[in-house]
Amino acid sequence: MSHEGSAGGAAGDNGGGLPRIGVFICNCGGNISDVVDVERVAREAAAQPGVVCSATHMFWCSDSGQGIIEQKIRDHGLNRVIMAACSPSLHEKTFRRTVGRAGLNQYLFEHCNIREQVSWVIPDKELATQKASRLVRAAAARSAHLAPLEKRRIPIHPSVLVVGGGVAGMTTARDLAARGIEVTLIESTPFLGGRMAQLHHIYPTGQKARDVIGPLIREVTSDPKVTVYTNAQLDQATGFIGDFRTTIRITPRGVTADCADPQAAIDACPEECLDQFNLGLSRRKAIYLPYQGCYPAEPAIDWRSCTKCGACLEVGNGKGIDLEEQPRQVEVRSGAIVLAVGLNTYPLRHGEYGFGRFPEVITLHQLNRLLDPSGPTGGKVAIDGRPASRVGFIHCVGSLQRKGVHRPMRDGRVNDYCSRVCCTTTMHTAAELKERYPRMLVYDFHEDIRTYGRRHEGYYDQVSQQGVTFIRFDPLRPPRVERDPRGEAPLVVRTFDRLTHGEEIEVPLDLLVLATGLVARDMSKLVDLYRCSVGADHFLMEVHPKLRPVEMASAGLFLAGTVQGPMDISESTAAAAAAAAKASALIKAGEIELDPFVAYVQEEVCSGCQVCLTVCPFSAITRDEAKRVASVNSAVCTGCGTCAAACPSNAIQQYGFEDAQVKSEVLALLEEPAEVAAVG
Amino acid sequence: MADRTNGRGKAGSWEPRIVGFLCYWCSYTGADGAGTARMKYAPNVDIVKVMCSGRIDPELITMAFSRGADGVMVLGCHIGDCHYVSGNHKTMVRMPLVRRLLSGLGIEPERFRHEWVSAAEGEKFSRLVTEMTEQVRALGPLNWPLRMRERGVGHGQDLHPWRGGEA
Amino acid sequence: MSGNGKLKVGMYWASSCGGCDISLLEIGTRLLDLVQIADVVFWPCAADFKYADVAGYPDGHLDACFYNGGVRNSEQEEVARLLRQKSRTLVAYGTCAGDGGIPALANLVTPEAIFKAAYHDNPSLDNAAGVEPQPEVETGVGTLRIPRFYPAVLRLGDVVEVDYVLPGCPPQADRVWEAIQALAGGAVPARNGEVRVGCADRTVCDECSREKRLLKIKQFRRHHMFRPEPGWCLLEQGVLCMGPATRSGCGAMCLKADMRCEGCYGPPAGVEDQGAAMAGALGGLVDAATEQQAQEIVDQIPDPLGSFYRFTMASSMMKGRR
Amino acid sequence: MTNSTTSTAQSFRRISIDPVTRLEGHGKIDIFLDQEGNVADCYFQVPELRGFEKFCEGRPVEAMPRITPRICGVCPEAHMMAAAKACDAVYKAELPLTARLLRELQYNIFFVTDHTTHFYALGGPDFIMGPKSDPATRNLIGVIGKVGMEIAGQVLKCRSWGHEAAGIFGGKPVNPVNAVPGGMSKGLNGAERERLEEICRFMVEFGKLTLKILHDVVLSNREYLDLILNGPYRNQTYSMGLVDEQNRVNFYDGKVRVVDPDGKELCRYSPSDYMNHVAERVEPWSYLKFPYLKAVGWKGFVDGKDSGVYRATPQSRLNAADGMNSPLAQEAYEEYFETLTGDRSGRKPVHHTLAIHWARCVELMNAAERALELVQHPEITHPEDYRVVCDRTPGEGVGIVEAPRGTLTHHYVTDERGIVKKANLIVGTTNNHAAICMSIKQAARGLIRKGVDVTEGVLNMVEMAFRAYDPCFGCATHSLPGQMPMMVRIRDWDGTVLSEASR
Repeated sequence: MSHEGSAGGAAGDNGGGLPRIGVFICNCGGNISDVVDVERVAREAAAQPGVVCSATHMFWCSDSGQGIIEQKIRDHGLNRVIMAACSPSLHEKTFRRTVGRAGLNQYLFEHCNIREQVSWVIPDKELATQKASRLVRAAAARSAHLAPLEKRRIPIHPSVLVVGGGVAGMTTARDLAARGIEVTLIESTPFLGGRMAQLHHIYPTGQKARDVIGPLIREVTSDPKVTVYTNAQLDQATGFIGDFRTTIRITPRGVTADCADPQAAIDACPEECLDQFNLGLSRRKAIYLPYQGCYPAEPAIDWRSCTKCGACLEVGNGKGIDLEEQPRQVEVRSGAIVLAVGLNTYPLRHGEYGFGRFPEVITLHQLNRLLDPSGPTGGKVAIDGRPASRVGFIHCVGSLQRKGVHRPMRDGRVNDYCSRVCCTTTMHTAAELKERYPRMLVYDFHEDIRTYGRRHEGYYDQVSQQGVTFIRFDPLRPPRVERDPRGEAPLVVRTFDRLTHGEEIEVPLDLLVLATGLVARDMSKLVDLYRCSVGADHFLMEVHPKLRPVEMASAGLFLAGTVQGPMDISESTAAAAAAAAKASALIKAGEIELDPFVAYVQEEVCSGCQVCLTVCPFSAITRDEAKRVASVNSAVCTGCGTCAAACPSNAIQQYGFEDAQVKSEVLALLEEPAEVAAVG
Repeated sequence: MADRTNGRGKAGSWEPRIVGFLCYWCSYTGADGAGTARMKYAPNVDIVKVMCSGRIDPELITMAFSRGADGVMVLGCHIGDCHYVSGNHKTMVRMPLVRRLLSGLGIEPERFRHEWVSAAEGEKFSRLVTEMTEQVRALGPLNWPLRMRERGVGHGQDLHPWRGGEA
Repeated sequence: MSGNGKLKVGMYWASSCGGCDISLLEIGTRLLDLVQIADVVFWPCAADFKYADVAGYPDGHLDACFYNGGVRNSEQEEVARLLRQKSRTLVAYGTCAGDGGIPALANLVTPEAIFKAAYHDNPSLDNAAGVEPQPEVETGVGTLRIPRFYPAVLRLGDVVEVDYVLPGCPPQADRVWEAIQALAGGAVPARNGEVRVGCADRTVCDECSREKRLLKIKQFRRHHMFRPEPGWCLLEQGVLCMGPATRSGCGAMCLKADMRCEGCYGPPAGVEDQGAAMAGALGGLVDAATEQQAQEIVDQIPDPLGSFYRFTMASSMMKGRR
Repeated sequence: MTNSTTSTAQSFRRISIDPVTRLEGHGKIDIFLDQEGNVADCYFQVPELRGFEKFCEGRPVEAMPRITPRICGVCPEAHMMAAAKACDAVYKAELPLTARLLRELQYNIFFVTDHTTHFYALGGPDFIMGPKSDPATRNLIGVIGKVGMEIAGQVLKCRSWGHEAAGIFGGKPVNPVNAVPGGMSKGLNGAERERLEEICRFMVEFGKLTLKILHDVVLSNREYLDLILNGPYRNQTYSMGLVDEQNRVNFYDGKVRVVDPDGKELCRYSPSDYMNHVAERVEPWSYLKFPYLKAVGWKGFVDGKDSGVYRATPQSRLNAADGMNSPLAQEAYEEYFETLTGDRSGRKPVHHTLAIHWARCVELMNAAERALELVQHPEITHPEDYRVVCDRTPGEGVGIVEAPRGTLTHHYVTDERGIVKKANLIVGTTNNHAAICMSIKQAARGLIRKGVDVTEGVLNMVEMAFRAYDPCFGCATHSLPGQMPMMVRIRDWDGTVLSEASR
C-alpha cells in the first residue's frame, strides 16, 4: 500500500532543490504493524510538507523490499528517504546502501526507530501509532536540512596487534599470519602459554594440555610474519581504526639466549618464593623456568624477589645475564587490534569453605597441578606428603551467586553467572582420579551439574559408574567445612542432601577441591586506551551477541577468547579464529569507509576563541594562525560533536548533526500535527 | 492552561511532552535493549539521537522548554564508558549549570532529568522514562509559549507581536 | 528627504538609561557633519519636538528613527507604533531595544515584587498607607493618568517590525557613525527582520588581545577577590568572561580596563540564546573528574542567570521567569 | 489619550506639557485652569518604573558597579562610584591612597563633562537662544549656530576629551567599568597621566570660558537677570550637600550636611545613617517617590522652614557648604553669593531656582581645578596600590557621592557570600522631586493668568522651572527608565481636547 504524490523529477538529484521526501514504513512481519497502525502513519506522513510518497511493506529489509525502494526513488525523483523500522543499529547501513544503489547520496537518509523504541514498548495501539507518526514527522523535518556527504576513506595499515599470548591470542596470530598479515603478539608475563599451560589433561580429547599448546607455540614463534614480545605491557595508545599507534613497555627479562647453562644459574640462586605457575603449591627460585619446554627457553628473573646478589652471574661468568637491564619502549603501528587477555579465577576469601584455613582445601586448578607428573608432587595426590584416599569436590564456588545470599566481592559485585567450564572439568578430573586410584572414595557436592558440551555428558556417566557419590546441596544452605572433631579425617563436610529429602549428612575427607568460577581481568587499562565498553559483569562487550559477536563498538578492535566471558578451550579457539577472520577482512580491504559525521568550521563566524581546541578529546582541532580561526583534521576527528555544543558562536558544526537539523527535529516533535484529512 | 491534546494521548486528556536526548553508544542502545526485552514504559519521551551526550548543547534544552516541552531528559554514558573518552565529562559539567539556570527561571527540578544509562541498562532506562513521565504529569503542563504570551512576550518573527495594550 | 534635501532623523528613548542618547553625542565633532546631512525632527532628550508634532507628521516622514530602550509600559509601546508608522527605517538602537538590556533583568522578578520593593518594603520608605502608583488618579481638578506597567520588558521587535538592530550598551561611537553613514548613503544590508548592523560577525575574543594558554578552568573566581594576571585571558583564570559568546564591534574595551566582558553586544551571529551558548562552552572548559567535583565548581558561579543573561534576557529563548 | 470628563463641582481646564523635553528621562506636566483662567493646580508626573531595587536582589554585590550605571546613561560614573563605595563598605575594605586619588580624579573629570552637557545642550538653550525662541532651533544645534563655531568647537572638544579621559580610566566612555570593590581595576601609567593632565589643563580653561559665557550671555542681560531674581522661580527649601572636614564642597566623599532656608545647619551625618534623616513618600499619580527630611516632617508640597522638602542641586551644595576647595571656584562662589544675597561669605542660602545654572558653572570650575590638582599628585601612578583584594566576609554597606543632579545614596545588604539580599537607592534627582513639582506649579501660576495667551513659549518657560534642576528621571526612576517625553495638550473645561498645542 503506498500513497503516491506527484511523480517525475530527476532520479535522485542529490539533495539540490526542494526536498522530495519518500517515507517507507516497515511492518517488520508484525513486530511493528501488530501495534502501530502503519497505514495511518503512512497516510499522515503523506500529508507532511515535502513528502511526495509514503509506503508500507512487510519487510523493507528484504531484497524485494529494497528493490521497491530503489524503484520509488527513481520514479518519484526522491532526494530524501525516511525509513521507519527497526533500530538503526541493525539496518541503517543496509538501507543507506539501498539508497546509494538508487543513485541518491547515502546521507540524504533518516532512519526512524519505531520498533525497539515504539511498537515493542508501547502496548496501547493508539499511543504507539501517534508516537510513530510523530517520530516520522520529526525525521521528515530533519531530513529537509540534510546535505549530501561522502564517506571518509581511511587507509588501513596492513598489520595487526594481538594482545595476550594464551591459546586464543596465539590461534589468532597463527590464522592472521597464515593469510600473510604481519602480526605483533605481546604477552604481559615472561612466557607464552597462558592459563592452558598450567592444565594437565584436557577434555574432550583427553590429551595433555602441553601436547596441544606446544606445537601452537612453535608454529607461531617460528612464523616470520609474527613478532613476539614477552614481558610486554600496554603503555600508551593513540590513533584510530586503520592507524593505531600503541606504545608497549617491555620490562627487563634479565636473561638472554646466550646464557650457556641456565639450570646452573637457577640452582645457584639463593632466593626462593611461591611458584605462581603451580598456584602457590610449591616454591621456585627468583630466576626460573615454569616447566620444561616452555617458550622462550631462557629463564626469566622475577624482580620482586630477586635481590641482585649476583650469585647467578658467577656460575656462567656473567654471560647471558644482565641484572641492570632497563625497561624499553616499543611503538607498534597496526591497522587493527585483537584483545585476547583472558580472565582470572574467582578470588576466594580467606576461610571460604575453609580455603586458606585448612591446607587440605585446594582449588580445582591446583588439583590439576598435583595430577601433573611434572607438577609440585610429581603427579601424586597428596597434601604435605599425606596421600588422600577420600576426596570431595564442591561445585559453583564463586558462580551462580545470589545477591543477599553470597557475600559480594571487594568491588561489591556477586558473580550471578555460570562459569560454564568447571562442571565438565570436575567430572573429567574425578574420572582420572578414579582411574588412577580405583579404591579412592570421591564425593561430589553440587547444586547443579552442567556438562553441556559435545561429548561432555560421557564424563558424567563414566564417573557415576566409577562409584562417585553425588550429594546435592541447597544453595541457600551450602556445605560447611570444619576439622573432623572425631579425628578420623583431617576435614568433615556437613550439608543437607536434597537427593535424600534434606537429610543432614557428614562426610569425612582427606582432600576438598573447590571448583572455583571465572571472573574478568581488570580492564581499566584497556578502557582507558581504547575506550572499550564493559558489560555489567566487567567482561568486554561485543557489538551484538548474534550479529557481530567478536567485534567491539570501538571500530578496529576485536575480541578473542575468554576476554569476552568464561569459555572452554575449544570455544575460545573458535572465537579466536573468528576474530582473525574479521580482522583480516578489515586488513585485506586496504581502506575503510567511516561515517562522515565529523566537525567542520564556518570560518566567517569563527573568532578563534579556541574553546574547541581545549574541548576536543582527540586534539583533532588546531588553530590556523594565518586566518586566526580553528581548523579540524577530519582524519583524526571521531565525530562526537562535543566541540559543536561547546562553540559559543555556533561556528563549528558537525556534519549530520548540525544545529539546524537537530533543532528542526526537536521543534517538529513539539508542534501540533498538521490536520490530517481522513484519506480512504 | 489550555487543555490541548497536542497530538498526544486520548482526545481531551493532556499528555506530558518530554524530549529525550540520548547518546547513540550507550543510552540509545540501552533503550533498544529495553525494546528487545519487550519492557513496557510510558510513550511520552520522544528520543532525539546524538552521537555523544557531549553534543547536547544547552541551547537545545532551553529551546525545547521555550517551545512547549513539559520536560527534558538528557542521558549519556557512565563516566569512563564514553565512546569518545570524555564527551560525557562535558555533559557532567553542563547539566548542573543548566539545572541552575532552569531553577532560576522557575522550572520545577523534576522537569529536567540528567542520568547515565549504559548500553546494558535497558531496565534503568524504562524505569527513568516512566518515573519522569509520572512526575511531570503530576506537575501539569508547563506550556512556556502561552505563559510568555500572557506576559506580553512575542517570539520575534515567527509568533505575531503582542497586540495587547489599549490606546 | 525633507524639502532641503537633508535626511529627517529622530531618536527616542523607552525603558533605557539615556546612555544611548549620550552615545550619539559621543560621535564628537562628527556631530557637526551629521547636522549638515540631517535634520533632527524628534529627539526628546535634546530637542523640544513634542509628541503632537510627531503625530502631525505624514507617515514615513522620518527617513530613519533610532529607538533605544526596551518596551516596559503601554506608552512606550504606543510611541513605538507611532514611530514605526512615521519612519521609513526603524532602528533598534542599543542592546535594550535589541535584546532587552539590563532593565530586562526585571523579567526574572514579578511586577508585584518590583512594586513591593519600590513602594512598600524599603528601609527609607514612609508609606504606611501603602500607596501605589495607579494608572488613573482622581484629583480635585481632573483625572491624572500614567502608563500601565507591563508584566515583562519586551524587545522592540516584540511589538513592531524592526528593520535593523544596532547592538551595544551603549553602541560604540565609531560603529554608530558607520551605521549613520550607511543609512545616509543608502548602502544598508537588505532588510529581513532585525538585521544586526554596527557590529561584526565574530565575537569579542576576536578583538581581545589577551593571551590564551588553552588551560582548563579548575575553579571560578570573583574579580575583586584576587588579582588577575594582566595580559592573560580572564576566562582561563576562572573569571566568568562572556567574551566568547558576545558579538564583537566594541573593540573589547572592558578587557582593556582589565575587566571581564559581560555580553552587552548580544549573542554572536549564529546564536539565539547567549546564556545557553556560554553554558555549552563552559561545560567544555571546566576540568572536573567526578560529578561531585563538577557540582562544586559550578556552584562557585555566584549568579549564573544574572551573568549569562545580563543583557539578553528579553531576547533569550526563555524570555524570563515563569 | 482619551480621558473621561469628570464633572466635579467646579470644572477645570487642563493644559498638558507632554513630554517634557531637554532633560534626561520622562515626564509630563498637567496644568489645570479654573473658570477665571488662573492656575488652580498643577501636576508633574513621572510615568516610568524599572525595578532596579528588586532585580538587583540575587546579583553578586561586585556586579553593582556594573549594573547600576545603567540607571542613568548621563551620569553612569556617579552610580558606578556610589556602588563601588557601597561595596567597599560591604567588604569593610580600606582603600590605599592611590585608589582614592584615582577615583576622585576620574569623578571630577566626569563632573566637568556632565555639567558641560547640561549647560550647553539641555538647560543652556533656554538662555542662549531665549526662552521664547523657535523650538526647532532651541537646542544644542541651535546653540552651536548662535555662539559660533569657535566656542562650539571648545564645547565639543571638552565633551570628547572628557570622554577620552573616561575611556583611559574605565575602558568605556559611557557606562565605565573600572571602579571595583577595593579600588580600581587598572592603574595609570606615565603616558596616560600626561594625557590626563593635558585634558585637565584644558578643562580649567574651559571652566573660565563657561563662566565668561554665563556673564556675557545671561548675567549681563537685564531681562534674564530680572527673570532669575524676580521671576516665578523661587522656593525657600532646605539645602543638602556633601562637604569635607572644612565644610567645603566635595563631590566624591565626605559627610552629608543640611542647612535650613536661613543657612543654619540642621544636621551633618555620615553616609551609613542616611535612613535616620531621610524618608520617602509615595503619591498615587507618579511612579517617582518624594524624599523629605525626617527631622522636619512631610507637610505636603510647601516651602518654608517647617516643611521637610529639601533640594540637593548644585545651588544647594553651595548653600550647604562654607566654600569651595579651589581658588578660582572660591572666587566664583563669593561673586555668586554676593550677586544673589549680598553676602560674600555664603552664609545666606540662595533660593532662586534658575540660579542653579550659575551654581552649575561654579561647580564645573571647581571640578576642573580639583582634577588638575589630583592628576599632579605624585602617588597617582603607583603601579600596585590601585586596589586591594576584598577578603573579609561581606555584610551591609552604604556609599554616597554627589551626583551632578544631587546626593546619590546606594545601600546594599548582602548574605555571607556577597549576594545582594536588599538594595535601596536614593538618587540625585529624586531628592529634588517635591521641589520640582513646587517650582513647576509656581512657574505655571506666575506665567499663566487670566487674559494671558498660553503660547508655546510660555509653556517652555514653565518647563524651564524643571530644567534648572537638570533632572534625570532615568536616575530618579532608577526604578524607572524615566523616558517618556512630555506631551502638550489643551483641554476645554469639560475635558475635551481643544487642540494639541503644537510648537
